[in-house]
Amino acid sequence: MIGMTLILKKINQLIVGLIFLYGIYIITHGHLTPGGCFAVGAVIAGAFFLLVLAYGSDILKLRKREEGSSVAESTGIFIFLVLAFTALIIVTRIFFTNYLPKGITGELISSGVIPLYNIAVGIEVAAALFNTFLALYL
Amino acid sequence: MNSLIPLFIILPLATAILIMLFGRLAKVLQKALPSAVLLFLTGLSFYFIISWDSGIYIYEIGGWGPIDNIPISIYFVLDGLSILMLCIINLVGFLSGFYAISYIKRYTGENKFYALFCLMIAGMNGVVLSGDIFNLYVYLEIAAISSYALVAFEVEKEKLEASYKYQVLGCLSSFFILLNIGLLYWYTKSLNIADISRIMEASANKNLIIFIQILFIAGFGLKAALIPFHAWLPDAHSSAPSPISAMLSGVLIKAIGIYLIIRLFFNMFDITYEIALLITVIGTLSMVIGVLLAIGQWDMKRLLAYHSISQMGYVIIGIGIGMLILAKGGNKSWAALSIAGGLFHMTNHAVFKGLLFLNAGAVEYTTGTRNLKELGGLSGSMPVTSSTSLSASMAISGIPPFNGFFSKLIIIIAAAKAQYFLLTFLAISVSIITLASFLKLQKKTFYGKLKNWNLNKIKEAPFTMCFSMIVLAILCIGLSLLIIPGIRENIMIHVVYTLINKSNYLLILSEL
Amino acid sequence: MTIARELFISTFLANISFIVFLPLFTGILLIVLPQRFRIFKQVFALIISIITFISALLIYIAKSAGRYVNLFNLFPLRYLSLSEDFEAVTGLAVLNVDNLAKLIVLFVCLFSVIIIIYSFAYINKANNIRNYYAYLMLTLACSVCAALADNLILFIIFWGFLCLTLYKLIKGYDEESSTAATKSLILIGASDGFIIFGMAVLWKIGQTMEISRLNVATNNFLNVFAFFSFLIGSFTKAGAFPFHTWIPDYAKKAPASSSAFLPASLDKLLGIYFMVRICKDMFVINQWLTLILLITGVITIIIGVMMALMQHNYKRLLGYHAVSQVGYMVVGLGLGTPLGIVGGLFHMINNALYKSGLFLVAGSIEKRTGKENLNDLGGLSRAMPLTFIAALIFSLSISGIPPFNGFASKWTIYQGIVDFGKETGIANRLWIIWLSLAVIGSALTLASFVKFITGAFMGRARKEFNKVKEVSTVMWLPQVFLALVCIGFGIFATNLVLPKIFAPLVGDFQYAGSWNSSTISFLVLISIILGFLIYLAGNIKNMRTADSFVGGEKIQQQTGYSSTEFYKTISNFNIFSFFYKKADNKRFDIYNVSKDIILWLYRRFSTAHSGVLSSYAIWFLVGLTIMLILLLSFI
Amino acid sequence: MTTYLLCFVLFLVGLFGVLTKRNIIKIAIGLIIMELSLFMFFALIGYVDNGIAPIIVEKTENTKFVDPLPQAIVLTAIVIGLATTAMLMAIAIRLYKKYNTFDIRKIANLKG
Repeated sequence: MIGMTLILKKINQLIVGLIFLYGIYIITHGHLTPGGCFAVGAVIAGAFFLLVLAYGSDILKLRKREEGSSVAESTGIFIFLVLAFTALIIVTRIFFTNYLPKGITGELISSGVIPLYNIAVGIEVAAALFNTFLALYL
Repeated sequence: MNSLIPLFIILPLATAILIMLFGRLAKVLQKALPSAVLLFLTGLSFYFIISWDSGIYIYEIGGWGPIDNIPISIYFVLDGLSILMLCIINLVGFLSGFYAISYIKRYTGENKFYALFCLMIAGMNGVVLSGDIFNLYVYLEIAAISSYALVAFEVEKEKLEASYKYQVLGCLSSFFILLNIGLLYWYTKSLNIADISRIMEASANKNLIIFIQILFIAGFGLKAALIPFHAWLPDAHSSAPSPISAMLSGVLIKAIGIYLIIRLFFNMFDITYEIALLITVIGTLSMVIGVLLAIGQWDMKRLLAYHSISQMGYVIIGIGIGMLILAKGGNKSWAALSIAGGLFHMTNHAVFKGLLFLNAGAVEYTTGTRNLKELGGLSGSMPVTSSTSLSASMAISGIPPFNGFFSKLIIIIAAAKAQYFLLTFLAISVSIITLASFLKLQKKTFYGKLKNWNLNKIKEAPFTMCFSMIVLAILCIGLSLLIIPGIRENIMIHVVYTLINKSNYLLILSEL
Repeated sequence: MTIARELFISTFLANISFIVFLPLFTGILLIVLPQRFRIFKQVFALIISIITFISALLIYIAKSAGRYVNLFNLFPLRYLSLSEDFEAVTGLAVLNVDNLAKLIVLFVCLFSVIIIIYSFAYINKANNIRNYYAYLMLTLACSVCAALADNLILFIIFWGFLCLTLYKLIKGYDEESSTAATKSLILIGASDGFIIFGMAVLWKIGQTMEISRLNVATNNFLNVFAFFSFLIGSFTKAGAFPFHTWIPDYAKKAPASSSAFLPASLDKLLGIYFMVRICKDMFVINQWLTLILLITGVITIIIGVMMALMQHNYKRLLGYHAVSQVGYMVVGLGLGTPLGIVGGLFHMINNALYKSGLFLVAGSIEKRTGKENLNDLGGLSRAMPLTFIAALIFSLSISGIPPFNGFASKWTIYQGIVDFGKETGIANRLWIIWLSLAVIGSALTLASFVKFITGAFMGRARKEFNKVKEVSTVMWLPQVFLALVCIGFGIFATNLVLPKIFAPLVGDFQYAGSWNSSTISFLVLISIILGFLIYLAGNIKNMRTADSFVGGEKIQQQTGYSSTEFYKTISNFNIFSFFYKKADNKRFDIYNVSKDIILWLYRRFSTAHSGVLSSYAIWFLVGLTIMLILLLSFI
Repeated sequence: MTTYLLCFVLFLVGLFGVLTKRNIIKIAIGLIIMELSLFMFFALIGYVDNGIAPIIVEKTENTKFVDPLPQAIVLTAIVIGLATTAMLMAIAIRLYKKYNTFDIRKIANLKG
């Protein structure tokens, strides 16, 4: 796929970084504010969509399509599962337990493993959405 | 025992992910891992069924207990019926997965196949274990979506078409199920099956409950391919690769169709005469029309697929008669017999229909066709396939001493005992037509003269395929041991007990 | 030493579970063994069948009738401590060893020994059937167990398995033979379905499942229904009208040893055995049912023999006779009098003897000549004298010529009919009809066997048969043995066989008169004369149609001696030709008729599946809407 | 009540699309409309008059939260819907490549 006009490419360069940053902000505050993993995934995947739409698919330098994103997707779920599984095996013998210290409500480092889950799911959703997009777009 | 329950979902899920991550790097991993994991799970489920003490085990995910007697967590509930289903799913899953090692070599994207396969099993295990109605929907969709993808795995004209139709109809039924979940939540403010049941006992908006029940019958009826919701099944089941057909026909329609009908209508709703009658009528229709559609088919797998509809009819009849007896306040032991017959037939069907699809796969693998008009004379060159296929055919048509005979016998006797003589007569006639159509399959495939193929090409299927077929053939005879009272009471009666005593299932609320 | 022998006999040989389990395990073992041990399999099967026969004989001699034996009780399995789980099983597995069952078991074992000996030479590499001996042993085990079973569920398990061995004992090498195998299995399977239906009804009306305790009055609709369900089962197995159609097809295509074993002997034994159980033990039949039984019996006799007259394939001809003879047994048992039942049972045993003999003869002919049609045969009597003599004896027996056994049993049945006519009832008053039709059937049987004997053995020997020799010893020995038994049963019928073997089955009965009873001799005379008249008429007809002799012509086969041509004239009669044409198109075959109906239904439903997605979605919604309307409006 | 009714109307619109449209993409769109109407239905179930978002806030006497459970359900259902839609579209594109038509009535090789 070829890209679009120069104006779009330039504006894209400006915006995409901000969108990423916004995504990272949401993901870190996922346990404090409305939003969280799924919204983050959508936002970050949207940034990728913009890139691909503006510059064409050549920008990703893929040998096989959806290669990288598919690995990222699997990694996301894998981290999630490992987190849940460590609870079962090591800590409390109960699947999915929140075994880390909860901290004080309202601070950034709080609510145990939930931020970690958020990050994992965020990666997964972003990769999955992007993956789907590539599969249908290319 | 309790902490082992989530393994049924974690392990296949993790396998799917590991295959997607590392499958391309290590080919051995992607082949061996699913079989190994499923073998372990099979062993685990058989350990459960042997060491079963007729209690109900509950697993709270995340350790969240109930607050003010309201169950807020996600629960896995393990009772007799779940264990039976787990055995079926994992056993047939293991054998299909092992079979696939040789079978799926011909295709590209093997790692995706195994990943989807494991995902489907994880979904079905989840459906069976889930104790609340929304998680049940989620797992159901996991299983269904991976089956959509697997049906289209060969990416040819017919396969894509079948997959598309399957998806559209499957989505329709899923939406009705989701709508129902919404209605139930709106009405009871709860998602836990036992909790909903308790709340609905207290209040009585009869019309709404009947509306919900009918939507459930339609929704799960489509997943279970009961007539008139069956139209996707022959397309989808005949288009999938054979190990997947075995899974779809042998397990999937039971785990996400029949099982849920049984679970919800026995344990969540009160059994009413009208609904029981409706279920029995639908079962009868499926049984009769399914077999009439099957008898003239010339595509081997399509014939088998239509028979699935007919056999599901038997299962539903067994269940329905049990419900009718219970609703009329009749003798509970006869109801138990009838339900046990239905469940027994369901178990048997998983074994012999799985085997028949694997046989069809072996025939297609060697000859490259599954058109009965082009086949013939394979019994000499494929002894394992032909003998296992004969035993499965005899089992499905109810010839003693194979397992299908005993389950049909129980259903027929129960139908006569409940004075549904027309039903009894239909069940027997359908059994005879089934016999006729399977003898046609045997005759056209394995007997007669060998058609003009290259004789060197026709040889027995590879080891892994033969192994799965032989194990299932042994089970075809071995499962008839379940009729023996000592064994029957240890397994079947526990299963039925939780079904017909609704209060027993509700006990899980107090155990939380 | 003698004590040890006694102990051995009492614990093993004379043990009822021994003769059930020994062939069963042997059969399973033979299936597991690979194909290349063929000789070993043969010898092993023979040894086991002889041992089984000996123990059956010991059990038969032992005077312990009416004893209930638990299948697992005497078997070494009882030493395994399987506790109360096992006790529950054993309640199901009760065997009833009464005189009738012992007799059936004895003959089942006898026939299996004979057939296995015959198979030594008959089944060779060319027409080998996979696991032939294994399935013979399984058949033996299941037949024995079905005959002994007291519980109907145990009975149906083994009875049902027999149809599978029937299916496996025919070699499906071409389209027609696999069709025949399929048809047999479907018809027999369907009859098993009806038995299950009968069982379900019996269960419903609160009866026990044990045959010896059942005593159901046939006074209401349900009970009669159950009765007919069981009757259909036994009729299909034995091959009575209208469920007989599988027998001729099977006989035509199966190896002769399979036909001799299953449709000719074992299925008759078991089918009629079950019918005796139904009519005598399980149900109390009323006079209308007697009437129906008698009508079915005579129809079977006449239809079977009329169809047999038309056949040119000798195996198929024998198959139709296997149907026709069942009619006599049904008539005999249908009478319900002790004399009738004894006659029926006696005829059953006799029929099994000479009919399996005839199939063995057919197998020998086929083996030596390779021809299947009577038209292609002729003049074998000189080449195969022993086979010819055996065939002659069997033919005379089946046609009811004294002093062979067929005469003895048919006479007993005639006598039974005459006695039956002395009472007042609807069926009783019509006794003359039953009697005359039975006699006519006998005459026609003679006529068709004249065709068989003359067609195959008499006449001018064909050149291509110059090298035909007598069959090997293992093949003629069973034939001759069966022929000797036929003669023995005929000669000693009144002195030994009837009072010693068959009288204990029914208790006391009035045995009227000796052979010289004037009515009976007269009847026999009529049947002989009728048969020969028809035969002679055939010759005259044949002479008439022959070309006139001008001189100098070569001797033609046709002018010399053709036995089969004449029978075409029968089929050209106006009344008959209509029915024969329909029968040729299988219009009367219950199998084909139901097949057509089902395929018609299939086409109707199949057109609805048009492949259009929206119609499928509409079905879903329509189904949903109908359910909603039905339930919400009626509540 | 009107909102519930509108939801139902939307559901029927989607159903109408699925039943009557011939274009495979339009059928998929019909399904998506049905799905969205269900999401709205769930959101309505959870809504409480004058309720606020169910997060931890300063406690006052009359604070009413909306029911958070349907929202969680809807989120999950959206993910599932996304998977279904993606699957449906992927198959639809492939179908078009194989058959060169979008008309579902012409894509009817499997019958009988």
